[in-house]
Amino acid sequence: MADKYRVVGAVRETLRAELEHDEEVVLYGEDVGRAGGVFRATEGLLDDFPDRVFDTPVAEAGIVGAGAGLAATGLRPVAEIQFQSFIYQGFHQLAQHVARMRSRTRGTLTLPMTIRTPYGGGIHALELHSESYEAGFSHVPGLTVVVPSTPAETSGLLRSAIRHPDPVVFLEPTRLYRSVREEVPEDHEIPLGESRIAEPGEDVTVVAWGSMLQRTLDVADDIDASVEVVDPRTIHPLDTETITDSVKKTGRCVVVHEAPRTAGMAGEITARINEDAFLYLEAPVERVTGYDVPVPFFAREDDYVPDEERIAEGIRKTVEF
Amino acid sequence: MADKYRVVGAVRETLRAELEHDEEVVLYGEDVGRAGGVFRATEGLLDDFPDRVFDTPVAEAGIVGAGAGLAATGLRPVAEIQFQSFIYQGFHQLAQHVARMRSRTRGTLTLPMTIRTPYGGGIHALELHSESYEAGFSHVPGLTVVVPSTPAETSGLLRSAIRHPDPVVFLEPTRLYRSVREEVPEDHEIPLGESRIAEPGEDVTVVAWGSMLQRTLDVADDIDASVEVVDPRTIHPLDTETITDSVKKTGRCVVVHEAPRTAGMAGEITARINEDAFLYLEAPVERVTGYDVPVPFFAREDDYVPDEERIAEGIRKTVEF
Amino acid sequence: MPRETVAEFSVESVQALSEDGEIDEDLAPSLSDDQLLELYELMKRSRRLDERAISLQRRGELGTYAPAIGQEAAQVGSAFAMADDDWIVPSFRESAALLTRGTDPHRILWYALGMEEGAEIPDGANAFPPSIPVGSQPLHAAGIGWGEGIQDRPNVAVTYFGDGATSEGDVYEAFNFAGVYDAQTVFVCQNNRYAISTRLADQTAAETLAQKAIAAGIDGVRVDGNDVLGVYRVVQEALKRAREGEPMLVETLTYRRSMHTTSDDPSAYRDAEEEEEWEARDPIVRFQVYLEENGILDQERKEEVEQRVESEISEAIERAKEGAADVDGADMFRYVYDEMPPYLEGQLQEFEG
Amino acid sequence: MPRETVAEFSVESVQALSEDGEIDEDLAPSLSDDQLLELYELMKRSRRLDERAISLQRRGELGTYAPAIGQEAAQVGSAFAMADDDWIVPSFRESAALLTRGTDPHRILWYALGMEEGAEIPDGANAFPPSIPVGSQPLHAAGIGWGEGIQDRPNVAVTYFGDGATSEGDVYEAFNFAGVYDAQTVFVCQNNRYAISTRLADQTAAETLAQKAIAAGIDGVRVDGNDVLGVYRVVQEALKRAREGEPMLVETLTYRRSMHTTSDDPSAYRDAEEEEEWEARDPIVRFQVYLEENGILDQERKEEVEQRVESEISEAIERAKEGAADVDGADMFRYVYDEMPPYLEGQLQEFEG
Ligand SMILES: Cc1ncc(C[n+]2csc(CCOP(=O)(O)OP(=O)(O)O)c2C)c(N)n1
Ligand SMILES: Cc1ncc(C[n+]2csc(CCOP(=O)(O)OP(=O)(O)O)c2C)c(N)n1
Ligand SMILES: [Mg+2]
Ligand SMILES: [Mg+2]
Repeated sequence: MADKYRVVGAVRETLRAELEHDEEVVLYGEDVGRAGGVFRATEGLLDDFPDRVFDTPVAEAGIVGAGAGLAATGLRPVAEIQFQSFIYQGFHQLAQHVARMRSRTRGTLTLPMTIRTPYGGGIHALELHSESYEAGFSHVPGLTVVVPSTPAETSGLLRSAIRHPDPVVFLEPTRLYRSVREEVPEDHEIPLGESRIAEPGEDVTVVAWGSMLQRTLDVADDIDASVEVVDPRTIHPLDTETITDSVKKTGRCVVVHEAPRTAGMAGEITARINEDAFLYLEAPVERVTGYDVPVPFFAREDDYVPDEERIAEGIRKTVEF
Repeated sequence: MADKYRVVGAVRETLRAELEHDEEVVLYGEDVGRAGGVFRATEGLLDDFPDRVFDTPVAEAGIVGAGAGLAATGLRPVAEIQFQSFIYQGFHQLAQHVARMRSRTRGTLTLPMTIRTPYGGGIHALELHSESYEAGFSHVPGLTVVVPSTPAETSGLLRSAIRHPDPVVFLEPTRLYRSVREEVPEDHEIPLGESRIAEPGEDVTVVAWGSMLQRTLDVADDIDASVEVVDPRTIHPLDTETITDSVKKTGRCVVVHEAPRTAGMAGEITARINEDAFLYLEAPVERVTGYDVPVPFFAREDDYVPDEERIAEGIRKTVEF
Repeated sequence: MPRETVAEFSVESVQALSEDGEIDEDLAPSLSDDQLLELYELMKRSRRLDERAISLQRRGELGTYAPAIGQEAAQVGSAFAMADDDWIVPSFRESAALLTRGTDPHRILWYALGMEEGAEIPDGANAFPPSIPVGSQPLHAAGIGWGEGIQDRPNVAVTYFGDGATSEGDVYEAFNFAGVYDAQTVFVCQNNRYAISTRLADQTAAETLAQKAIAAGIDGVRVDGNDVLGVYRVVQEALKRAREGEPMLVETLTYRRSMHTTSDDPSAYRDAEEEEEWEARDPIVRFQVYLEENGILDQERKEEVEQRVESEISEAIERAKEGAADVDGADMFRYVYDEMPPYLEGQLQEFEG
Repeated sequence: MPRETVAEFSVESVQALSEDGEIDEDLAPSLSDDQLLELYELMKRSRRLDERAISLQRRGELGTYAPAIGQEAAQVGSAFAMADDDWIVPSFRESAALLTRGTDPHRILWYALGMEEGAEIPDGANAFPPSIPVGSQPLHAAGIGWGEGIQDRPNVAVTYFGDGATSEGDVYEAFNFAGVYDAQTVFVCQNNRYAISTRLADQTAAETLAQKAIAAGIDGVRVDGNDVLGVYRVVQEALKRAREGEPMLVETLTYRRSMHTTSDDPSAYRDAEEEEEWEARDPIVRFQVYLEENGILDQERKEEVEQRVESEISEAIERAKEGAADVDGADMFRYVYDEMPPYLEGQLQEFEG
């Protein structure tokens, strides 16, 4: 599949390839079968793999919890939760079991499962369809939390997630599903736990992921400063070094995310920089994030999500400090 | 009740006083009635208020969700969740409804309810009886998260929580339930959203709450440095100013908590200090926290929870930086 | 007692108005002609609101909208049976029920315009806003019905949810709480055969949804959900019992005639034949036949209703658009807490600056 | 069809061995004398382990422990019916079931000593570790039973949970998933009448717990949980059906004779009279009477069993204590992920440094 896909196509073709590659892979979730997913990310897969693609009842604790059972029998379950906020219905299964089955049993029972879900704002959807809780998931030891940002990255990371020996929460930025097409290499794996430099630069490091990454790159192109953009890709466990190495070079850092600021990942990244690169810091780490309010209904959503202006402002403030 | 109580007694007597003070207060939760709570924090209350104290089925989503209904009818529900991790069973009700009913309805439907729960380690209890997820709750805008640290503080904060017009998650440090008695003033309210200086000092600020506070105070007594100890009391929304004012004075800060480090409140506090007191910082903010592992079963629990030695080490490191 | 039966249960199904508009005299509710016409007009109003909303959405003037088309009898019939101070705890598809409870249609449109203004609870109204998380709101209704009982008030909470929702653990917990606390709650399940694309057979192995009540030791009954009089009758009875502390589940068997929401394309998962079958069973048509055949509705009256409905909805659309022009982003900071904490105040300044 | 019955259900209750030890020939399972004696010894072993564990805890040599005293028949009878490769998915009170499945008793003690070593899954065993969150594990069993079916293997998942657990939405979701996917799962509910202090009447308005299956369209049956032969018989049938893709709920009606856990004092919420009543109905006594009256168990054999059990448990205690001495705190870092991430490696160094 060196073909061109949008993110949603990259998801679909990677799922298809993994279903082909490994007959232990099973796909399940609400409306993933006959309807092909509410975003069409699983379109056609039930037809092609009728015994390994399942529509489920509307029950997210069930989806997460049953996944633990499926995984224990030797399958590699890939669940879809229709929107990120509805993982909350199964948060207990995730935190009490999925995240810690390995540690609880000293490695004698492991759960290689992937939970895919659209996350973040941007498509003017209904209430609770636009949340970003990556920090909350990252605060649960044992979970691996991944956020891709382009079609090729989506494919490479999703493949690695499915093949990963431990449970992965795979957050697909809704806003990106139907944005640009790009070439998606076949059978490509991107190792989990490794950040990438999305754009090299000298003056300031900006850490951004998911749908905030492209915005950041756009701003970086236009702004009057040399910006190094780091895409963590795996939010947890976070590859600290790539970030701190960059900050050691630039001396300045901005972290961008959609999630509310308080207890968000920007705080964590600030703290890690503070710990590992304190003496290199020439300005406070700036957080450009969602505000500490519930994501408003969509008429006010654009006021909530960081836009180019806020990102640029954050960069400017940091560079000029 | 200017009497002396342990924390568990302070909880009980404050609940009793509030049941007396306001007939809209109702108490409910698993085993809070006939058994008087697994920690005896509600002992005798069913006898005294037979129409307003309820044993519930074992169903935490039910407890949280039904609480929203109770509150809407004009009652002031005070729920007990038997251990903090079991709030996870109702996390969706908390995040999707309780936290945001006010904002969703532009203030036309509000939910004055309190969810009390023992949290943190220290009593060698079973798996999942020792977690600390205050950061995860604080990352949900609309929730107020409170952690008391002494009997008198418990009483004053719990009273304010019950009288508060918005939902409060009230985390009672399990380790403290049966520690020292102290005088608990009657009908005392401690405003939510205000930190306190638990001990004034000059060289370094240490922020600590819950059961980590006393440990920190003990270390502060012994250590060869003048330590200012700040107890945030309300973890969210956090009173940043008291902390940053202190750091502006001392130039150094250590944050102590039991929760895992990544995406914990210490990161958030570090970021706020970085934002508001960057130029005053003479050393990196140090995080003395639980490790990024599931709280182990109790044979290894003491290896997990920060002890005096680790706190002292953190302070020393920061002072000597 | 080597092997003995220790408990027996059955589920009844009720229909007052047959598919071709014949009334069963024993089950006919006692409603005046004016009330019958009111039911009719409410269903028409809801239908028209939905139709207009869909076309607004198609023109890009509205966000995602979940129509109640085909479910008007289930919603209007049940909501019409409620007393003024009873609580309504809706899901996201309850335009017909909300209109019946007196919600201004422009508010429903505000909600679909992504405005919290559309989720405001009018002063004095006993209502919850629409609930997006499937199956989450019945617990609120269980809590309300329990709380009303604690306070010795007669109000009942009526909550709406779908067939898909019955798979969520919360719904079962709600039934169970209601059973334990004798909650003054009526659970109205609209079994419209689909949860987005998922058919009932993939949702549960249970033959009926009414039988889900048995798990909680409360009563469940099924009613033809396209029969507005049957629904009214059954819910009226359920309300009476709920007021006495006997919660009840009412399964209304109906059909979602339209798309799940305007983001959905049902042709991906069901065929036109099925849809046509249900067009013939439309609840408004059935009731209209009854009204006409019994001389309650004539051509003149029909036109009058249609005109009134049309102008009401048009006005509502105007009003909704006007309100939408005033949306102030800064509001998102104003209603998070009773008092805005200093930290948030700082963010508001950041936002405004 | 103005008002008609559309579905009917009933719950049966089974008892093979009456309270005074009389067997019902039709229901007696076909077990050899050796197997009957094995059942007996397993129950005795579990009882003794529990007793010793409680006294160890009282001396401060063990952490919180949840005894199965009074529930041995429910656990041993059900686990004994399982095939070797069937899965056990326990709650936290399943010492008797685990011993029946061959778990070494010192592992159960390790678990109560707060050691993850006690939650290890032995190589090749189809088992989940104890589950502390009430009602959470039946979903795992539904997933296993579904997964075994997907892979065309005959193995069944048997999961244990209590009466209190049935109030958790997860348990209902598990039934419902099992029904939808024809999961090879048997749900064993031990209705021991209490959830800590909470009596069944405060837990649910349902008359039986078996009827909770009806909500999911799967079958439920009740069995006298103090009758080891009845339990065996009923679960054997359930397993057979589950192997064919018919999941089933079995309610075993029993009594928690001891404290909830060693942290609990039941005198706060129930009276001695009730406890005495159930002492008389002890499942081991009942079975022993049967074995003795049928010449299967004599005094000599009884003493032999008691001695063997005693020495096994004593050895297990020794072994558990030895293992406990070796606990290495650094292990907490080693099993979080397959590969330790650099950040965590740093924390391990911090810990060790
Ligand atoms: C907890 C949760 N999970 C998933 C969704 C996505 N979703 C929205 S509506 C729907 C189907 C609901 O079906 P049903 O309960 O039958 O109601 P209907 O739409 O037919 O009125 C789903 C899965 C959601 N909103 N909330
Ligand atoms: C989700 C959850 N909520 C609460 C608890 C605390 N708790 C432990 S056991 C128990 C009662 C369980 O009762 P039951 O299911 O009848 O099992 P039994 O203890 O009688 O075996 C409770 C409430 C828990 N462990 N998990
Ligand atoms: Mg439906
Ligand atoms: Mg029990």
